Amino acid sequence: MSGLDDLYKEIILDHYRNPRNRGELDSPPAHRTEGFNPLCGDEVTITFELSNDSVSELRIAGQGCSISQASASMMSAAVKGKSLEEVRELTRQFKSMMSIHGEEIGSEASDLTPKAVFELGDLEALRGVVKFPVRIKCATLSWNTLLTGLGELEE
Amino acid sequence: MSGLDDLYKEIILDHYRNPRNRGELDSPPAHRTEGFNPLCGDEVTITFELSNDSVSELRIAGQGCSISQASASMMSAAVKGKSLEEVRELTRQFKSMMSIHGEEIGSEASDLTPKAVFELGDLEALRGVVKFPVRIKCATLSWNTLLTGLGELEE
Amino acid sequence: MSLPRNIKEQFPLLSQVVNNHQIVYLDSAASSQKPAAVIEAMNDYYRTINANVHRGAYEIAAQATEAMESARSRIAKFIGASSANEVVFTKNATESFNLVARSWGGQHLSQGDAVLITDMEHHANIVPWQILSAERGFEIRWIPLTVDGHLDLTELDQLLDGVKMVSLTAMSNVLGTLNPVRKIADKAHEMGALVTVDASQYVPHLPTDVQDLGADLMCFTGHKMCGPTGIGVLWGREEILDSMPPFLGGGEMILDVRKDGFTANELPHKFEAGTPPIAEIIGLGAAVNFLESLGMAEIRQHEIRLTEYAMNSLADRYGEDLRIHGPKNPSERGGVLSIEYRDVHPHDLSQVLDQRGICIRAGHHCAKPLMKELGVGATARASLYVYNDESDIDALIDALEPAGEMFAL
Amino acid sequence: MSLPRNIKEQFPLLSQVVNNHQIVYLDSAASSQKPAAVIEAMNDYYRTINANVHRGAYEIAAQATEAMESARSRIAKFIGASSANEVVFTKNATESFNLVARSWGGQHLSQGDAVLITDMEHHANIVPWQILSAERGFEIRWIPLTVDGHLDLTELDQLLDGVKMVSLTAMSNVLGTLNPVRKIADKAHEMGALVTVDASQYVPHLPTDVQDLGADLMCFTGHKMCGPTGIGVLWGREEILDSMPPFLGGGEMILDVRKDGFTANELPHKFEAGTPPIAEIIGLGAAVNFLESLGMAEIRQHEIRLTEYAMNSLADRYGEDLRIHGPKNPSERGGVLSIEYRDVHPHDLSQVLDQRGICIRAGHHCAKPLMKELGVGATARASLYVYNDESDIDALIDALEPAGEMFAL
Ligand SMILES: Cc1ncc(COP(=O)(O)O)c(C=O)c1O
Ligand SMILES: Cc1ncc(COP(=O)(O)O)c(C=O)c1O
Repeated sequence: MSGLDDLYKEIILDHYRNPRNRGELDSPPAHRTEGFNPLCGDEVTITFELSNDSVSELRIAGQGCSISQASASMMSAAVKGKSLEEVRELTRQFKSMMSIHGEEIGSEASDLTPKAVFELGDLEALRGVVKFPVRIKCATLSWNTLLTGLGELEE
Repeated sequence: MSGLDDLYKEIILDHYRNPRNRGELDSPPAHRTEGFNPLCGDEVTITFELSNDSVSELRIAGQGCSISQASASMMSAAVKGKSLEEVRELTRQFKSMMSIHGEEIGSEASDLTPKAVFELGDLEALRGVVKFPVRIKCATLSWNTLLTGLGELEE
Repeated sequence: MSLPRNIKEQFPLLSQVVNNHQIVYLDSAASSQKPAAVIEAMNDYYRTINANVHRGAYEIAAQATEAMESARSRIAKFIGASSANEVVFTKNATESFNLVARSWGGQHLSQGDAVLITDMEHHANIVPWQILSAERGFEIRWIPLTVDGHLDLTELDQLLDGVKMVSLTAMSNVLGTLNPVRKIADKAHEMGALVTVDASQYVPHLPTDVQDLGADLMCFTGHKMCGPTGIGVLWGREEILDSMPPFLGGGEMILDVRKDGFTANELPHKFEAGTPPIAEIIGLGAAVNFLESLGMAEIRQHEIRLTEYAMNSLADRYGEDLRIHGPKNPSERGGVLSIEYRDVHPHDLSQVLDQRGICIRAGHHCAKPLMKELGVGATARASLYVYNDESDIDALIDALEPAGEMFAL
Repeated sequence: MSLPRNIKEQFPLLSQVVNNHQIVYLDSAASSQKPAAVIEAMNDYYRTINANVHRGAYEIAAQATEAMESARSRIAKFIGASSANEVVFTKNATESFNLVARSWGGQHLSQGDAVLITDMEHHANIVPWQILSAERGFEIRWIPLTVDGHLDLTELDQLLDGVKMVSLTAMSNVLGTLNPVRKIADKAHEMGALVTVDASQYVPHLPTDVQDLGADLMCFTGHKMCGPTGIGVLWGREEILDSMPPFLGGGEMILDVRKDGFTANELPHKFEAGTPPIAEIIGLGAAVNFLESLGMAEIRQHEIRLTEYAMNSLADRYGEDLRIHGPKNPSERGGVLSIEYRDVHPHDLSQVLDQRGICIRAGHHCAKPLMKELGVGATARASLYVYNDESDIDALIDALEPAGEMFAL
């Protein structure tokens, strides 16, 4: 296994120490969605507002390790202002970066060609998490939670 | 493990080939009790009549291996005419002969002194069964079944 | 291609000497022997990465989790599952059936409904339904048998009327019969019923593809397929498993627990409460590797050949004195031979064979309703697997005659 | 008398090197390491007597049965049971709890009744009751905690009102607290309630006598007491187990199966459906032998000493920067140390320690209601067992400081 430097990049620790878009929006009017990581007890609450099919405002609350907090913070910065379709695409890209089991049978990820490619920017720093499989769920918690929240809107 | 001669004594094979007291009495008036050996599918049905607290008549039906059939046949011969108390005592003696786990915790057998000692007679031939622990249940099936039948009368 | 000649050497137990004879193991339908590779895989786990899974951030816990989950993926592939999430680990096939009955049945079955099973089921696919039926009042129906030990499907349409679940064995552990699962499944699906397959005797012996079988749920057990004790599998189509409520509650199967209730975890963990049988899952993964290295098609061919040899040799030698239950044609059955020989009671026969180191099973084989249909209390069953060869059959055949003499009535 | 100096050598895994450091295993509350004797006992089984139990007349099947049943007797003795029939084998403690809830609870609990548990229970002793309560509408009550992590018994009388079952842990897997089980049991019995004890963290670490504890039923798990995965125990007083309906249905647990129903087997088989975890039972028997050879009183003394050393050394080195949850007095607790160190999240702490080969567990430890009471999402837990010594504690202590620096906010 690789050293800790691959995991705890300086930019991750920065987001951990100074989380962006921290807090909760009043809900309603904001939408609200919660996620758990049953492995380690991490919890995240995302509140967000939409306008014109775009994420106009978003806040993150909850508790967790540096990886889950940093990933949530980076996500909040990355999705703000993006259209729902863009958010979904970015999530797909991020999760595919986080995937060790590309070869897993029946995995959907493998046979999808990305519709658009974003610059992952800061998020690239999380690439090292893949080498620590247990932590992947920490990194993807906020993303999955947001996806679930968006999915609920459609029902 | 010992040779087959310890198990299949000639007298056992004789009882197996020529079972005593085979059949069923009409019930009622006779009492009727059934037993299973879940290990091998052996089944026994005992019908018996009591008079003056003694087993005046008894028949055995069912199917099973040579050991269970011979033991049932021997039992039928041994208990006929005996008082209920004598039957219980004989059963205790027989089962104690059949017991490998004298040292088993909480076993009742160990701290009971027999009230009366019978000649086990033909039944002695079954002593060799103890060396084949799986077959002990074959040998005790009819005895346990009779005990259960007597027990039900008391309720 | 056939199986390696020296395959017995890969099974440590087969070099044992019992009662002064090298062991002749003919009881694989009860439990198979284990290749050294399976035993070693578990030892490796205990010696190098033993740790509780899923919740540990440290290296060996991560490795244990990875070893367990990659075994799950291999097992999923082995049976043609479309995702590893469809493979739920239990302690044995029996628990798998109880899970299906309690969780699916508890949700879908009540008075007026029916479950259709067959006259050749193992108790594992009978009693769980009986327990539930006593509580909820649905009917249990039975597909009868033909005289040659096949399912009698002439009344299938009527039998299926009002049935919500058909639960049947793909191969009988007493008769060896291979059932037309796909045909029955197609009919069942047409009538709106689901199909649970008991593959405990099938997965170890034949190439298995859950899609081809037409199954919705399938139960099997590790110890009959070169794997360890203490491990079973429930496979189910993802949307069906997803719709079922949890069975056992506890750790691992939850996303959240509050004082006022809990939120269940995702598949497959939803059905895996408590610390899983980690070493056993890894052992079963190694067993699947072992079987795949032999080739399931080769294993099936080997067993057909050996069954044919056994049936022919027994008939040649004993003629009318000997009867084998179930289908006559080796390609319609597995290598399970329930033998009636003269008047010798199965238990006595097994005892006498044991004197020559020959292990066969005597009893009802956990199929008492079938025993009743066959009109016997027990059968003497010799069953074959990858490590058996003609010499094992020959030993069995030679040992029957003296047993017959001993117990002649 | 103390434990052998070279005890680590008896545990093959402890000689592993992880991330260039000899492993320091401090996660025994999650799962213990296994002595070579336990691994070998299972290997011996697979290599020499592997066969399905109870139903085979042949030699190795008889030996397998004898090995399994003599393990049962040893385990019964180990916990002071009055008969081997009182020892039921399950796959883990979680299954044991589900058995109790479903079988006993299904018979005795309905609207208006209550079950009393505590704020420090493991999910295994929460979720099974929640599942049943959702179906049957009884109440689940919780004994609260004092600030120092003991049970707060001031309202016990009121809490017990209307309670039919008290189900509580003998030792917390998060706080280490040893609970006054006997005192609570006596009160419960006075009020007509039964008592189930979660001894998953107790049996491995302290001399256990079910009579002294005042338990009616008790659950524990093999893998935390030097035994293999895939094996748990339910102990119960014979008349209570006798009165309970079967839990899982299938082979082994029946005396008879007819088309119209079944007759349950006697104890303990009534609760052991399907092929048992034979190798695992034998492995657990070997684990009990191993623990007895060390002496449970010696193990307890060793752990008190080591807990004291750890608590003192941690306090000396880190003072206010470090907090340990639960009782302050080492003789009131087991060797389970849930540590809060500066602002380092448990998951990060565990990751950093792993770089030095130190295994601790970060998470909610399957005790989410307790986490909520403690006001944390997770704790970092170091837990001790027979093979740990001062050097393990020293390694832990040295590794905390750099972690603190790395994650300083
Ligand atoms: C106190 C306590 N109870 C129950 C359990 C459940 O044990 P298992 O996961 O082996 O079923 C555990 C361990 O996980 C425990 O610590
Ligand atoms: C056809 C069939 N189904 C189910 C089972 C049950 O398997 P287990 O005892 O491992 O649960 C068996 C074997 O005993 C079997 O032969």
